[in-house]
Amino acid sequence: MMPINTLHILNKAPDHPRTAQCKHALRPGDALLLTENAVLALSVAGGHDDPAIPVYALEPDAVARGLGRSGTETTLVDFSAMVNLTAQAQNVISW
Amino acid sequence: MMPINTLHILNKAPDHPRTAQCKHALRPGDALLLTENAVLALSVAGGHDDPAIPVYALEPDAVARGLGRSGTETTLVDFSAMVNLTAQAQNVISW
Amino acid sequence: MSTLIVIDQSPYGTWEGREALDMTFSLAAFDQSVSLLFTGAGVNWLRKAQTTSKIEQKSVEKNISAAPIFGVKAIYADAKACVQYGLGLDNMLAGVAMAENSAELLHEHTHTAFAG
Amino acid sequence: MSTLIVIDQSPYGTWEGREALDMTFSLAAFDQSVSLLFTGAGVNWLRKAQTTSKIEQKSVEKNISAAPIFGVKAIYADAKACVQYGLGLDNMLAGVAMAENSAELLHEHTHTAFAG
Amino acid sequence: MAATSLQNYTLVITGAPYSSQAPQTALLFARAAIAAGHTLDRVFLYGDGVHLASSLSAPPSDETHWAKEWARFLKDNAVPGVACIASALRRGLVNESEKKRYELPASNLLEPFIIAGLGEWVEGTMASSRVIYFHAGG
Amino acid sequence: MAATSLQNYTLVITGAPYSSQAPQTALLFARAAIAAGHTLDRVFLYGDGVHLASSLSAPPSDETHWAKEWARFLKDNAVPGVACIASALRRGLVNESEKKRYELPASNLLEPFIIAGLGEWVEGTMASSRVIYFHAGG
Repeated sequence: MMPINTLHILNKAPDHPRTAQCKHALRPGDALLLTENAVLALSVAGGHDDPAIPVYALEPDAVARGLGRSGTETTLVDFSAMVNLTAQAQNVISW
Repeated sequence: MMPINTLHILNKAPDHPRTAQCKHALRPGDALLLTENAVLALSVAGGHDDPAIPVYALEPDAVARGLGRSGTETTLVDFSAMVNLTAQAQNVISW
Repeated sequence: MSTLIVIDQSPYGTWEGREALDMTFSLAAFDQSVSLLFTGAGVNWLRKAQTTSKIEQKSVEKNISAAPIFGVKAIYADAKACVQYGLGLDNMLAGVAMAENSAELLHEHTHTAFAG
Repeated sequence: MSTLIVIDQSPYGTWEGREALDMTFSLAAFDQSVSLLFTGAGVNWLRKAQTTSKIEQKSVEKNISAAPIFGVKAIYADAKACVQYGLGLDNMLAGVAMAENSAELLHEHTHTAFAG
Repeated sequence: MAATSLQNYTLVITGAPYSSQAPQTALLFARAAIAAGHTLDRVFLYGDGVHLASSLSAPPSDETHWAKEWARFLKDNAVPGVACIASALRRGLVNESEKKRYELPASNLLEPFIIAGLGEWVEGTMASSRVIYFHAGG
Repeated sequence: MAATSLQNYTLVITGAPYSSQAPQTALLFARAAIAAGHTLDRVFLYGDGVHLASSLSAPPSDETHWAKEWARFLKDNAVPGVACIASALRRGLVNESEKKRYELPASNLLEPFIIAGLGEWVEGTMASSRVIYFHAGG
């Protein structure tokens, strides 16, 4: 995996105001991890804005919401991989 | 006071998704009452869309948030007037 | 009295939608006229193939599918929200009526309760 | 370690902002570097003349004004959010620095905690 | 004029104290309703709102004790206050009989609140002329 | 490779069980962290998160009992679980000594959780290499 500057963990639905704030704060070198209601972004057309930012989604939350198939832009991860992401990132921000 | 068809009570901040839904549901004959965080709409420029809908705001919530002066489009009311509004309206929806 | 229960929050992340379903079934159990409206992020309750074992919650798919049997009058989904979240006839639970202008539903019922 | 506490929720309607202030003062009491960022609807914590007796809550105006005395390094307000909510130098508490691009602040601190 | 006739209210509180403003707004509304001559059929606590009925809340002495204020209001005006049993059990609010039934170490329901099923809410919607919901804001 | 070295985590939970998914996500994360060889310095409950430490929660038998699951995890792995005292007192979560101090009718803190001040959180941020927050979603 690439080194991560800041890992942004987002657990809010796409229509929550903090979602827009989070997307606005992403910088090259950062990564975004969608958890809980935030995985609904997988179902929203055109939801992924910046191809330079790796986007991960927690698979248990995605399949719970009927969104098991990963898009080409988003990597589904389990809790073990989530832990790895937080360990690799220099900073972690929970939105 | 004019008879009210549906009184919409909104207690969410202007950036909450339910605020947009509420505004979309207003019909002629309805009235809107802003309470709690929804009174922040008084500070947002151009927040009032439809002049045909009477807009009220709970004065205790407005002054708590430093917004004591009523705009020309919004009537500040106390809890007694809020009770009157709910009694006069045929239906009440709490958003 | 005719009641509309409105669920506009995503499934599983919060409990409000689940408890609003309980309200709906309770009204139906007392033979009261009650319908459900899913709107906003709430339409995601209606997606097929919710597999919740890994987050240790119960799926509500069966509850919603059983709603008509228990006397719930209608299940509506806001059409615009369905488009936004990529929901169509192919990936939605059966028995759901698309509401092109769901705000009208609020005015057609005498009692509306939102999930939380 | 340098901490940024972010408050993006309106005052008084929820408790998260109030409890995030407690976190801020606690870090300062332990001589840790801590700053506050108010953004989104959270900028409304910074409005002058909050008169809360009629809703039976304590105003936080004094707490925020006293933050520098208690060792809080800086209080930032997101400039765009201030414009949106009609906040300017005339109606804001003193001692607040306008942040034109507040997202940069997140990257300048090693530890960020949001209110709730 | 029929529009201003006296009403019989059911209030439903779904937001918790010290988390949302819902119980506060509801109490100020309830006092104003009684003062205007209206009646309250019942107050129903649902979801996170059940925390309002806790006997163990101990806020700082310079903050309003919303549970006690609500309990006093209910007693003074003989208004039933009902916490939904399903919401309450999940969230750790129990009376003496639930304590025994589920073999729990204590009970924490504040008088005069009682614990009962959603049927109490349904009855409230049928018996009253107005049902007003006090949700968490945000 | 330094980036994948073992970490010492402090977890902060601010969302309540049966209201948010935060305590669930946090527990599944905590289990995975331990399984990968990382350590947990402490788990701090703040705001509505303190409800996770209630000894009186009684969810339906076919639902996960998150308080008990968390308590077992903390015991099995000797991880301190701390509920913030200010958050806890407002929300009606008290231990035996707070019960006596505030003359409350019962206590409802589930072992091995303890109640302590925000200083425990500050210490956690200083002692650990990663602080992860689990907030309520929405």
